[in-house]
Amino acid sequence: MPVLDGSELRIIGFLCNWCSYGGADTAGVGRFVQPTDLRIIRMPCTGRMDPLFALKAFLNGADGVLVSGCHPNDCHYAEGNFYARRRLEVLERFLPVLGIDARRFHYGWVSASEGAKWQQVVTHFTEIIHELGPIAKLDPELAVCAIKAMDGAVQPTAAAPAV
Amino acid sequence: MSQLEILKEAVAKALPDLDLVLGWRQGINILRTAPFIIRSAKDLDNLVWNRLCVNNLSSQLMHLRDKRVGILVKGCDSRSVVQLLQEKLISRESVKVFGLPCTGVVDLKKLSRSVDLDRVEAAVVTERTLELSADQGSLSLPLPEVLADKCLVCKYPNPVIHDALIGEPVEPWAPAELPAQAAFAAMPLAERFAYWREQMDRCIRCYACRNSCPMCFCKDVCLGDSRDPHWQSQETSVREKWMFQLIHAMHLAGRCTGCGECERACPVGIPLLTMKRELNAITQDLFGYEAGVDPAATPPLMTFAVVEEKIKESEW
Amino acid sequence: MSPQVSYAYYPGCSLHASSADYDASVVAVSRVLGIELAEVPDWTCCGSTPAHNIDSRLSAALCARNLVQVRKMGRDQVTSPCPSCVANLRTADMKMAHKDFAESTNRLLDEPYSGGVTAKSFLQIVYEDIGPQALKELVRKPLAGLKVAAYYGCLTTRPTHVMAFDSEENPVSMDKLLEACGAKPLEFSFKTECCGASMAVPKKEAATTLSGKILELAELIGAEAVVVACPLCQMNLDLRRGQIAAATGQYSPLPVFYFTQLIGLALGLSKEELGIAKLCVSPAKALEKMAAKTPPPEQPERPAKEI
Amino acid sequence: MRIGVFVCHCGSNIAAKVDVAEVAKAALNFPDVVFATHEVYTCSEPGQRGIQQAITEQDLDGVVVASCSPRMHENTFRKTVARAGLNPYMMEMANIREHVSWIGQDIEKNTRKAIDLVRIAAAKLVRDQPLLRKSFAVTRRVMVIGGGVAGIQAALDCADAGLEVILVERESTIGGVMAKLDKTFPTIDCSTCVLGPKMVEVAQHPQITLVPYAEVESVSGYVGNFKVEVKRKASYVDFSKCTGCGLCVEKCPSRKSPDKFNEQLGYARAINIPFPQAIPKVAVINRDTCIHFTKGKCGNCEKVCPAGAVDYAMVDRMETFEVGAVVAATGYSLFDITQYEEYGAGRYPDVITSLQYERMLNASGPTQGHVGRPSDGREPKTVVFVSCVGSRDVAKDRPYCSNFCCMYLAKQSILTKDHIPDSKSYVFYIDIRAPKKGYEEFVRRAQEEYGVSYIRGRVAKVYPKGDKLVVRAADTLMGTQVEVEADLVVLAAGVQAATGAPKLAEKLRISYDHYGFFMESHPKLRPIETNTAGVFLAGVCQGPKDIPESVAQGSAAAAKALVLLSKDKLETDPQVSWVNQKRCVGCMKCVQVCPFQAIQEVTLKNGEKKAEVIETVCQGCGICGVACPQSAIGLEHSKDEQILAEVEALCRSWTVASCE
Repeated sequence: MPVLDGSELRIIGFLCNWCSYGGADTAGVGRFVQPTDLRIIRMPCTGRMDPLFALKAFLNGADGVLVSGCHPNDCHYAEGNFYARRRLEVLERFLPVLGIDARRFHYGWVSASEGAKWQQVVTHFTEIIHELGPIAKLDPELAVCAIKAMDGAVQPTAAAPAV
Repeated sequence: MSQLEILKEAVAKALPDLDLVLGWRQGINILRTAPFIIRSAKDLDNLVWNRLCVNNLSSQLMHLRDKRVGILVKGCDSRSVVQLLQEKLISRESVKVFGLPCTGVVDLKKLSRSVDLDRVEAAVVTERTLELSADQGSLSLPLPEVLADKCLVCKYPNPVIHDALIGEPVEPWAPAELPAQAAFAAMPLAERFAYWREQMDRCIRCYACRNSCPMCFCKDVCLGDSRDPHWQSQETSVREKWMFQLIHAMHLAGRCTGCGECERACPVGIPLLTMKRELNAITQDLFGYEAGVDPAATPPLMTFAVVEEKIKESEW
Repeated sequence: MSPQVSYAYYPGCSLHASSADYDASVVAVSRVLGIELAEVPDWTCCGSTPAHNIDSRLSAALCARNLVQVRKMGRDQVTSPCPSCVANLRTADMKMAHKDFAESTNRLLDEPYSGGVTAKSFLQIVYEDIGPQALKELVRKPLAGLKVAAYYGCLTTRPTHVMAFDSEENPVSMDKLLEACGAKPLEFSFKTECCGASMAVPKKEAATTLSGKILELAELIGAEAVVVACPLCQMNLDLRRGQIAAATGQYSPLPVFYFTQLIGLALGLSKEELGIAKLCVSPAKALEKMAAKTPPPEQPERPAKEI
Repeated sequence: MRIGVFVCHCGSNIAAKVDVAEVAKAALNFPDVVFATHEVYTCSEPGQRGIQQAITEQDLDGVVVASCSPRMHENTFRKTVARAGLNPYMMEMANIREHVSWIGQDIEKNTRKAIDLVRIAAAKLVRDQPLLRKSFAVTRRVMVIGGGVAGIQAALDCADAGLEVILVERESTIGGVMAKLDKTFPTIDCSTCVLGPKMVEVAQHPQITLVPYAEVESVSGYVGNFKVEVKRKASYVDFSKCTGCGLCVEKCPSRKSPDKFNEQLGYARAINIPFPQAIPKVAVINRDTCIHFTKGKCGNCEKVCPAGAVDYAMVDRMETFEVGAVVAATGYSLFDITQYEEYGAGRYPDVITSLQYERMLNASGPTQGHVGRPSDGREPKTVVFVSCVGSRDVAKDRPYCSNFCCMYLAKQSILTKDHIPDSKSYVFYIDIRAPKKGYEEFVRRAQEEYGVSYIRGRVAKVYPKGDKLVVRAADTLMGTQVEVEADLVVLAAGVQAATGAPKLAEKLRISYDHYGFFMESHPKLRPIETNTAGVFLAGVCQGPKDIPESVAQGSAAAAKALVLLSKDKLETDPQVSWVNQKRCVGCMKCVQVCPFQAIQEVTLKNGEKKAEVIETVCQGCGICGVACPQSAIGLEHSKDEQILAEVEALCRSWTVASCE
């Protein structure tokens, strides 16, 4: 898995708590080595996944967005992934209109028992993102450094914390 | 009897059972019309109906939900009414629709490229041309050059819904190929991102696009100016401006009738309709759905099919 | 009759040697059934049994070369009467789909094989492209209820994922075709048992014992003839009859036809055209029995030129 | 806000691959984080005490635990912070074990990733709010789906403990597969004698409502308050009147109905009572073979029925039951042995399934317990048993072991000797699986006392030779090929999920595996529960099991149902949707998409229409939130605010990184 060595890119994952998040756990328990680029956000259901979260991420510099939920018919809430499938398919097709390569976005189904599959999904997606490279930047560095300043400003107020 | 006279008569007849009727009157100059509210028969004297009645009046309907409203609609406007009905945002009983068959309206943005709008003294639309006269002479422009893009590709010149149809239905014409749309379609992926970044950079966050959109019913609780939830900050970076357009677009997915009010209203001329047309093409292709033609239909993103015929899920 | 089905024809070594009769009957039957067979120019060994046990890449290269020859004919379908050839051609085509394997194999070739040729056994095309129904309509001399044991051998339907034809354990295609010709196929459990072909050279007795069992059961169920679709099966069951008798202690009189020979007879072709005379175990008894039962042909023999 | 961050080493599970000290240090730069530390085992008693201490000493109002998966310990730590006086929902976890240390090799990258995950958790915590549980009334009634031994056990235990039970059975009688068995291993008890009384008890139990010849049509509602719609299939016999006298069966002229209960050995009448001990003992008409239905003639049964129970006009009836919990005990079906064409099942009449053989052995079976070959009725002298037909066979997509075949083959070979003393039995096996109490001994008895020949090897072929069947196989111990001339061949047909199991799973909103077996919530710690609260599993529907296991699981499922319904009220999960009516414009899109009808339209005093969530009905999927364009409705603990906070925190870390 070449991507394990290359420098990391910015990949954000939105995972359904009932299946794919568990699948990622299963992969961990099985020690299925994966690229480290991905950062996972836990969702109650892909039905909760607002396509705008993905767009927000892209405009904020994400190089890839991955959404994974329960296989169709297997939704813990019966219909969540059916709604998700429509919303996310529209999103996937809309991205090229915005000039974002559709391959930067992937949605799919991984159950809690499919640890090995999860490893493949993460690896494959990360490989694709590395092929595509970093996404086009939206705004000049000054905004960035403003943010940095903000971060710097927020310092712990407590007396010498134990570390 | 002219179409306008028939219209006035019809409205006058209906007025007693209505709180108000939405129509057009002459605007600040000869080329501009403006929406106005007809409450009594005498208001009818100000009513105009011509190729310059560009506004889609249905964007007002959501605010008048508690009134019995009459509304004048062109073919394109009528689709907004249908979509609003379909989403049960207005009730059929409380709207009376006066349908106006339409052969296209003039796009003042296009016109302003060849004339100074404020100096025009008279404008007459003939079969094929727009005849303008000003102090220093007159000008004849072929209609296709001055009609709005949406009219050149219009599939519904006759209102799809109406209680009264004013005048004879017109013969639909073959949609023309829009140079702007074709140019965008031909644009390589890499350039599109830069293209939109440039376009969005011009946005001044005036929200005219939103306010003129008949499908945008959130209005004063719009995510654009809400701070809880905090989808948008007040900063005027391209990111925030683009994000707002994406919110607007996604909220219109499977609902947009392509009436083009957003683009017409945009003071800095961002090609918003281009983006919406692409989006509509997607929902059309995926769900075989066209917004605002069937009051009984369900917007595609408000439902699902256990087996989606057009959605090919990825192998992995 | 004018050709409706057209294939590149890869006879394979046996059909130009030990089983010339199979070749003859295939060609003759094809004419009547309207199957056009265009022999692959300059075809070479398919690299079956001898090669692929030693070097699978060499074996694949040999097949690939022949597949290239087919491609050069501007065709994408090739048929061979020999299941062993078909199995090897199909295996090679599948292996060549893998990039690395294809690269290393193509290095052995003057012209690289880039895929796209499907090989089918002659049995498969008669069964699928012509079919029992159409065949039945062409029958002129029904086989008069000749009791036959259809023997498919190991390769005609296996390995399943390679051959992708008929049932792995209980194939029926040949039975149905023979039935259409008026024969009576019997419930025969050894359809796909091993005849020992691959052991025939290093360990003769393996072949004789195994072949012996097949003949024994065929006789037991009352078959009057065994019918095969493979030159090696035929050789083991027919040519080795003496050796089998020596091994098992009993001589079986069952003739072993190629399915194309029986179909040919049913179509009214002559024994000569079908190379019947080349069979080692005389089919005379079976043929007489049939002749006795057959009604005289309702129309005269088809003049040769018409074919 | 004052946040404390606690990074766990998890022994070396995390510490070996993540620089935990660095993570804690970095956390101090995050907004509102005032305290950060790392601990060897955060979940241990001292670890939890440490958190509680810090909460009081540092006056924290939120806690981030960076350790294992929340699916593992979220509840643990919610309780921890609660004990220190925080609201349990003011705790967020960062999964730096399963999602970081266990899958990443590079410590530097892992550490960076861990820091990001903590950053995300902290950012969300800032937007978290205390949430309070509400309680709601439950229906103290259980539905058991499937009347096999597992379902019967579950039903009886629940009923004895005082719960009302609805027992739904697909066939006209309960008893399942066990009722078809002759004897049971390893005791050779008479199956009916053991099961019979339990079946009778079900029929007589005042707390149990038996719903035979019925299937679950749809399931709505949620834990504590399910609504299950059941279809009572038309049997054309009024069960309330039928006395099971059997007169109709005697007088029925249609004698060619498939005999399902007897595994298609022989035939039944068109109107039929499956077996003498059936519960309920009622007749059912087979519409396809009944002369009245096929030809419009006859009508004997109606004439002779003394109770006037026959009703040709009967139609399917729907009935809805309200229950608080559901036990799925739908059992299994048999692998189709004709898929093994080399064994000739379907072509050779004397190749049968083990269950057919069981019926043959059974005194109340079609042959009254006389063992005879289906072909000629002759008593077989040589019987060959073949194990793993549709088990442990990847080629047939049945890689799993069917669990109990080895044992019943031993039993059947012993019984064969009892029935036919001068008979000889062979068992072909891959391995003998006899791990439980008395099992190994039982198999030995078969071999030693009953002279059953066990041959280790897979059968390659079965073919007829004269009136015998030759069974050819490899003897892998002797390294030779063996051929046995048998009179009868019995195939141990593998276990597979009951027909329609996946469909039912989807109705119950529980998961099922590739083979259609229902998925338990956790393979080790929650083998009875499913991922849907209030739905429990019993018996083979979850995976192959023998009788004692199924019975035990039946009782276990009952216990789970009893625990759930022991109180009159249940507590809601406060992670449900909530409508901010100031933002709601009343478009009701949320109402339209809600799968649980958990949102209703209400009219305010000022006449405005608004959406309102019924908290006890809402299941917390959040579909509504996405449908609401102005985000007026939001899912507590997963609100736009909170997810946006996570996304932005992450993106910020990126932009900052890119600036360095």
